[in-house]
Amino acid sequence: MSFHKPTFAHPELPINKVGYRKKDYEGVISTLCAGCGHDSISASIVQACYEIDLEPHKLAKMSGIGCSSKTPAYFLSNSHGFNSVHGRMPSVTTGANLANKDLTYLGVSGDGDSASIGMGQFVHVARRNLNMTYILMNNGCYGLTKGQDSATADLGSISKSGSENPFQGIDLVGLALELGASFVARSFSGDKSQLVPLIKAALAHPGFAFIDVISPCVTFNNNKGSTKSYDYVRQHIEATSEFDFVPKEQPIKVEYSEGTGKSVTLFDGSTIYLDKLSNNWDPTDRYSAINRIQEGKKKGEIVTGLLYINPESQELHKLLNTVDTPLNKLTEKDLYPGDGILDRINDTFR
Amino acid sequence: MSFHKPTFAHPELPINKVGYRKKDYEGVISTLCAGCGHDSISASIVQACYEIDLEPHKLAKMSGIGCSSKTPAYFLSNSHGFNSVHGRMPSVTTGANLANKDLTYLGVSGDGDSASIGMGQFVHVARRNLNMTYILMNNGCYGLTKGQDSATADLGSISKSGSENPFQGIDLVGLALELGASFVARSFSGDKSQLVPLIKAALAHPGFAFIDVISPCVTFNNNKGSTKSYDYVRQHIEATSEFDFVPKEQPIKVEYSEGTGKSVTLFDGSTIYLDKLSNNWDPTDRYSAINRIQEGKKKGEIVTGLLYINPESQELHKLLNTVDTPLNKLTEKDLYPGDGILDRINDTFR
Amino acid sequence: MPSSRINDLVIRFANVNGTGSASANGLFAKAIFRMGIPVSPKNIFPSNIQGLPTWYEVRVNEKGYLARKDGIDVLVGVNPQTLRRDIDSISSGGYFVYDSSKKLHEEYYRDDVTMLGIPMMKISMDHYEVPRHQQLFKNIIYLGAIAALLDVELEVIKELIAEQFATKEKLIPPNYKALDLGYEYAQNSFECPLKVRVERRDLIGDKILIEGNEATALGTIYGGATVLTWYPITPSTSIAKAFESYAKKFRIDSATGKNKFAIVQAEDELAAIGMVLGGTWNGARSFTATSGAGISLMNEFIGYAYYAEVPCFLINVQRGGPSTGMPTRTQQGDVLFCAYASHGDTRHILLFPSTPTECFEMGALGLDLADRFQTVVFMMSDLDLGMNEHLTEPLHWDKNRKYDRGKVLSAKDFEDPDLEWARYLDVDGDGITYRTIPATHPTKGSYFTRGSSHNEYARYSESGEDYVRLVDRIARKIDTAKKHVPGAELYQKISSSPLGMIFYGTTTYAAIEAMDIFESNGIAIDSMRIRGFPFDEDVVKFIQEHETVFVVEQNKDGQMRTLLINELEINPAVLVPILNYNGYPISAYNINTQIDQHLSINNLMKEVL
Amino acid sequence: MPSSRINDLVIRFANVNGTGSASANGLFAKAIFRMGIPVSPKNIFPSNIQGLPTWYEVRVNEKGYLARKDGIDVLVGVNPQTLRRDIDSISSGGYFVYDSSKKLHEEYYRDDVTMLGIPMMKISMDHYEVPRHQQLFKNIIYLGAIAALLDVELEVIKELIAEQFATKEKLIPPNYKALDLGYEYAQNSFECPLKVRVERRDLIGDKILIEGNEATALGTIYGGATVLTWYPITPSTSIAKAFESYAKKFRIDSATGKNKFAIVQAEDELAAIGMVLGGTWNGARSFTATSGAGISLMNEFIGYAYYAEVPCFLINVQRGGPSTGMPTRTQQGDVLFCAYASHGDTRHILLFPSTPTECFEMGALGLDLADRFQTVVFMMSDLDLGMNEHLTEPLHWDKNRKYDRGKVLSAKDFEDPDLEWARYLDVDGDGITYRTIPATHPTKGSYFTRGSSHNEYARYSESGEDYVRLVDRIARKIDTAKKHVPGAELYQKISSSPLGMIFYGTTTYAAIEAMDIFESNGIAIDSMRIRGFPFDEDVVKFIQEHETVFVVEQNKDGQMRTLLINELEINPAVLVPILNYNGYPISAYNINTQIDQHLSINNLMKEVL
Ligand SMILES: Cc1ncc(C[n+]2csc(CCOP(=O)(O)OP(=O)(O)O)c2C)c(N)n1
Ligand SMILES: Cc1ncc(C[n+]2csc(CCOP(=O)(O)OP(=O)(O)O)c2C)c(N)n1
Ligand code: SF4
Ligand code: SF4
Ligand SMILES: [Mg+2]
Ligand SMILES: [Mg+2]
Repeated sequence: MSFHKPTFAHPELPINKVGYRKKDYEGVISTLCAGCGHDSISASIVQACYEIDLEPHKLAKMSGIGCSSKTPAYFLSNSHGFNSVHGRMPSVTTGANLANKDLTYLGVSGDGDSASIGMGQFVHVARRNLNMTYILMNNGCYGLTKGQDSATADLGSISKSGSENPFQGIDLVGLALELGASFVARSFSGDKSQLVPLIKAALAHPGFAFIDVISPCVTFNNNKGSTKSYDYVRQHIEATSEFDFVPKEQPIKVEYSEGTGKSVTLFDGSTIYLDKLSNNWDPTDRYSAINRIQEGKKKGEIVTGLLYINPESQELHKLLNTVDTPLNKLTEKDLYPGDGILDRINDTFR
Repeated sequence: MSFHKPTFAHPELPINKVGYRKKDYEGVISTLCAGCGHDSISASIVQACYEIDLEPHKLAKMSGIGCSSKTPAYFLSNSHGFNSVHGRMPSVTTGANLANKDLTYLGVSGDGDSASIGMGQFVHVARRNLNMTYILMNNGCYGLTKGQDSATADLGSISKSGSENPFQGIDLVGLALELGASFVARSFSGDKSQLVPLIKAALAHPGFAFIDVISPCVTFNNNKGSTKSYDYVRQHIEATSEFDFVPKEQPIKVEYSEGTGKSVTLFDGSTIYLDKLSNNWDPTDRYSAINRIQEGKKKGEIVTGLLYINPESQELHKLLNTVDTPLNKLTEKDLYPGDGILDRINDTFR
Repeated sequence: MPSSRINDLVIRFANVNGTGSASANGLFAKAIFRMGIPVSPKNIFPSNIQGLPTWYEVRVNEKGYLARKDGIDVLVGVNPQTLRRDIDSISSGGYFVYDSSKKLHEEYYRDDVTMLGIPMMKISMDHYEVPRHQQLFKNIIYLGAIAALLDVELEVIKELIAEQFATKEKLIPPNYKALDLGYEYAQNSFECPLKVRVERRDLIGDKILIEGNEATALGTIYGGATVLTWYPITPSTSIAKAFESYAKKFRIDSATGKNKFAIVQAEDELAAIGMVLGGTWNGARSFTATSGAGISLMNEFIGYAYYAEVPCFLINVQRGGPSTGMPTRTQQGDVLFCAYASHGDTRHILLFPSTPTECFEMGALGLDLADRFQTVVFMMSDLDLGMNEHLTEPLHWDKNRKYDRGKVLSAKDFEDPDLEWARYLDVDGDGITYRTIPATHPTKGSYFTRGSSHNEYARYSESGEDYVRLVDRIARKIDTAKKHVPGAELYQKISSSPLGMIFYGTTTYAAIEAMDIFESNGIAIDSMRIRGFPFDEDVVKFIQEHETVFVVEQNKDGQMRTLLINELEINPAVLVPILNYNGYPISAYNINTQIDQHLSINNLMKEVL
Repeated sequence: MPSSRINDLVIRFANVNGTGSASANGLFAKAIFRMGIPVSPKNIFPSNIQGLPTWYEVRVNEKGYLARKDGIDVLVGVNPQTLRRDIDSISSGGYFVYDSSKKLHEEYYRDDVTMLGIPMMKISMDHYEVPRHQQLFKNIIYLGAIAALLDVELEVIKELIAEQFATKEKLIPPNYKALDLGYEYAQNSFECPLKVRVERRDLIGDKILIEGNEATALGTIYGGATVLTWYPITPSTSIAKAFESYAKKFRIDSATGKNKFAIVQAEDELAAIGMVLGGTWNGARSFTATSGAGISLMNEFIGYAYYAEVPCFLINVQRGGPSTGMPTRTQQGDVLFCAYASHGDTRHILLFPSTPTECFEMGALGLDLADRFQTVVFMMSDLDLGMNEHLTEPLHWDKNRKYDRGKVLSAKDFEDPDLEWARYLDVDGDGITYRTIPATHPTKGSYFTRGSSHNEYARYSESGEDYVRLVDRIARKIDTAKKHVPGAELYQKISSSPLGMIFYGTTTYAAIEAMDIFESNGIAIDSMRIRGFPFDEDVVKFIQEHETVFVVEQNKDGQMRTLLINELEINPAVLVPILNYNGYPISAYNINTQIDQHLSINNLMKEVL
């Protein structure tokens, strides 16, 4: 069941460069629980896509299965969506991307979807540096199947039923860094001011851009003792820097404190500005990121922000050396090997 | 097809504490290619099991699919073996271990088996800290299917057909450390003097003990330009320490250089001695191990040895709080809920 | 004018999920049960956690018919999202009970339905302050009103409430109050009871009201399962949950406080079944429960278990397929897929429970059969059976019953110098060979388990003859199972009609009712319920004794019918499919209509009458 | 005394794998081909890289029969591991050619076989120094000897060697020398040629000798595939290899040197098929190739593609199952599994090539059909077809042929103000609906693809009616495919016998030969070859026109027979299974024997004669 929002648009609402209002980036009304972190992330996605002047139909929304994976229905109604099977969004996105390198691919997944059944595909999509944005809506539990611990649940986190998780949690940020992912970030569904620019930068990044967004499940994992509850996250969050993303062409108006900031220019000319950087951390050095996270963990901090970016990122199509024209645009004319070729081939088998 | 070795035993061959000769730890004649690294690893397994006085029938040999996964047939004929499906050895071993905590579990796998199709199970068996030894026979290629690059093939490694691998290789040692595996080591099939004590220590370790053994494929990946060839590995190998494993009860006769050595005592009283440790590295601190590997990578070194051990390791049965009697020994007497219980249960449904 | 009926009605509650209605609705069904009247509730819920329409439908029937029935007599409509369709769904002459806190728009009125407005929310707000309480007690208020309208004994409901809050006693009075408020409002406002109503009987005996999954879990507990490895998926999840809670009650070692069981939530279904194989191979009774997508993912290991002969008990709580399909609706859609799961020539043992009592029995039996036949045994439950409460015989366990561990050799067996053992040698002629558990004996009995072809000595072999001998023996073994799976149940001593009807699992309730309806119309139909696969001789005989056999099932393609034709070499013309696959449990009416249609088209009616 | 036969023999080379024998053996088969004589080689190899027994069996037959034939006339035995069984396998009156460098033990001698000892290794060591060369040239030496013994034209072999080493010319002379050494040794030592021998003919025409997998890959190249995602598994791997090598030859943009294709070796089969779905959904022709275990693992996605209607072309090169089974042996064991793959009610399109030429055609057609029907299309090849060279018609492509992209709407279509589009609305009545590729139009045409149930507008729906409409329409769509899959091939204009024979894929060679043998014995059997599923009307008609129909296939359970019975509602009594499932290609003799047996048992012989 899905409910459509009334679509009368206020003509006075601001229009972005490609002619769309923010409303045009919305989807159908969410059927998630009131207060679910995932809905806030959807809102940030809407905001980010609107702000970077992305034509909605040039983005493809990909997901797996779970409450989180339902969200693509709740944003960007003018985009095609692919709600695949549990844990396999990365492979479908890989195929889609191979077919058309010109679109923007936005994948969303849950922690069950990515860290359990989907672990293999997560690792390999990172390894291939697929040009996509991968948003993990991380609530430490299986929302849709009613709250079981997921593999990202932290050791010792208390579930709603009162049991303590005996297993070490998997940190997909750490894993992505170890795998050499080219853009790794962490954020919180409740921190739109950080999340929106992160999503913008991720969408612009040419390669695999991973954002682990802690996104509390109000129904099953927002209790006392849970390390993924709103309260806990708010108390332990620690941003690595202030962060802004400026698309190319746009005038730069960011000011940052002398000596503590850094700017990273992306391939397409966009720029990422980081201000008030943590000590001992350089966002373009992945080992410093690993160390920064570890340091945070020892102190009980949830370190957020853009943690690592590889400005030299070579995305999959570069590695495969594919033609500039998207493969799905090639026709008989481009693909037919040519007259006489088959005869010559036949001859090699005589 | 499997060929049985003639089994006449020289009576004068030395017998170990549990009454077996080294021959008793062998298997059928290998059908692998002459010179295959995997055969050397099998030999080290035979040696290690013999030396630690393990009763062969108290060990279970587990594997997936591949040349590497065939090896359990080539050692320990008196042990039960389970040659499962491709990439799923960890789950089968988990089940087997749940059923009987008293056996020793030795899993072998290939890099295709573990780093591609089996990635998810690898990650999760590490996360659960299953009490097993996991030997990766890592040749950077798919031997049995004729030499395709595997996911552990290094970036830029040249295949036999001359093509260059465009993908970043996955380092399962790095991954295991990131996941918090409790025993992580790397070795080389050609270095028996290092490998045998490592296997002995791994078998004694109460928890998940991972040994990445670089094991050249002579037929498909031993060419010039390959970073998994015998030549390349020999040239780039760098041991983190000298290493010895001393089972409990055995008199200690290791001498190590003052100040550069370390000994780690395991739960069962066995001791691991490390001598001539690399700088800036403490084998009981996993972040120092991560850093040590990184440092090595920058210098083009293949860092080997016991890289990390958690002496506080809590294996899965501890986390699950299972009874001391193996579950497969429990009978009706232990499991029947008791007279009248079912009537009471029925009553709750009235 | 509504016709007057006692203990024969269908009531449906239309709610929004996540609003606490489930508990109030459950009280209603349980109250009917306690009044000694057969009752059959069905939950119709969305694949969602909060805010979407959900229905709870209860059939009350003193004849004991438990099938879902078409036609709603009373609809309690408290979900504005579905008002239109809820009102439309009421049978002519029925009742619509609604929240009149806000005025109902005129367009919703129906002339042929009695509209009973109760200002539920208003009453609740007048008496409770916390918004969450207002929401919750509204449900109890309508329950009170329904009690008045249908003559449900208030004392019974109160007793249930008291039991429910036994450990939170202070919640009892406000609940009582809400109940009374609703009751009184209805008494004061309408002529109570309505013409359709209930009345105490003594028809329940020692029966219980229990969900299939709960009973299944208990079956595996009594059957001696010690290892459960699983991955969450609706509608099988509650088996794992129930197993865990019973294990925590009855399987803790009193001396040490340690667990005589191990439960692992696996990373996915491939791992879950892999763990089962490892567990049973190593001699612990292990099982998993899943549905739909999980079965698809387990296919590689299913073929392995078949071919390498590793015991594997697999519970499939079927839901609407294909693909994610209708995850919260019921179907019997995986019958064919499970029977022949995995690539290559395979055949698997299937069990078909049709009541929670059978879920209990087959939950234990499945573990025995897996061990005995060293192969995959599927228990084919479904969402309707697994997740709804059913009136069923109490669970029974013979305390002297031993687990059948099958042909397992012990160290002692190996002391016999005459023992000539080979893992895959058929010494008994039944296709079942002797296995050993790891560590049985220091030097004898070890072998290599593999999914590649092998000879009797478990050695790898590429010989065509070895292969043929192996697969033929396994086929023989599965044939042997015919005599060990639960036999078909016949509903008559001897066949007496040219017409027969075959059904299984949750089509049973409706089929039995349909059979009675036919009988009351003077048409005799012989009936048989299938309980296991491979089919036993009775199934063959039953089909042979009838000209036309209707096969009633809840899938689109008549999968059981295919299985019958293929396995028993039956002429398809004999077997007429009677199908329902919209995700709702089949009704007797549906069966009757379809059979009628077939009979009249084929002019068989005459002949039979 | 050996009987004298020209161009009608079976020769088998018994080697050790990894010793370079494959190349020498291949030269033999190719030389026969070049001499204008029909030839059919079969590789019988182990699941291993080096050191185990491997056989290469070549049938030479001027009547053009290409099936494997029982009975070996000449055995070239150079593998000491298998000496005993190799010698035992020779037909009485046949020849054993062996390496007499070491004396053959007397126990190996057979009176009814001519033993031809050639000191191959000795000759080689006398003339070559490097051990590896001694090993390799030994193979060429026995090839030379065989040429003398069987009268194979030496010039033809030399020509082939010259072509093979065109770019490494200095290897030609030593090879020639080895060939001559063997040839001369045989000439000098034995009476050459033997009574079984070959002789130049002109029976090949423009046919080619090619492996099925090579042709399949070419089919997908010509069919316009741009995305290949796969995971290595025998015997499908060589499809990916061939696709890559042809793509690198014919699909490089000449201006930029960039690739007009993308090949990804996926992390496993689940990912491989997921990528295919993503690729086709996004409008690029994509496919994957796998076998056995891969199909099992792909089941979840197969159901998804069926239900969400995403095109998916999947090539299954079947091998011996179940489980890992016999990975280097051939079978047609996945027919039933593929037809109904995945949980829930499903049905998939299958293509059955029986020659490399058809592999080529169906390799292209499969891509068309997947796009047209927006569903899964399986091409059911097998190891025998895929990995052995077959004599077959040359590959042909109509240069004006357009890809059938199916019902895909363009931006222009959306400019039409009358267009009322819904993704899953059946406007044409054929069950096929119109789809859009992402980014088609800024504001129109977007939709949500999902495996959960949905309505015509691709919106999530839990309505039973929506569900039923959807699955019924998909079933209708698959029915429509009957007319689009390749029709059955009939081997006679009109049915003229009460007996019929149905076969498909690689049973074809043997079945045709068997049919001829029956005919020469005065028994007429009508024949039909199935090329596609769902079955077309011809299949129904053929079965109806015969009293008894033999269904010849290479699996244990008669899977195609099951499919015929189930889909066409055929009385099973009509269809008699003729099976072979030991992993070796079926022979005509085997078919004849089984049919004879059936006929004599059933006293049908009389009737037919
Ligand atoms: C193969 C398969 N197994 C199990 C399920 C059941 N299932 C649906 S959602 C889900 C977990 C979702 O958890 P997560 O990805 O964390 O998403 P959340 O709901 O927490 O956002 C599971 C196990 C499924 N759909 N498919
Ligand atoms: C599901 C499945 N897919 C593919 C295969 C084919 N296969 C057999 S071994 C193998 C790879 C083996 O590589 P690795 O694990 O590295 O072992 P190695 O042979 O190199 O020791 C593959 C892909 C299979 N057996 N099962
Ligand atoms: S169950 Fe949790 S994750 Fe799912 S919608 Fe509700 S709050 Fe969000
Ligand atoms: S192919 Fe490679 S991995 Fe396999 S046995 Fe030979 S050398 Fe070893
Ligand atoms: Mg989650
Ligand atoms: Mg390998």
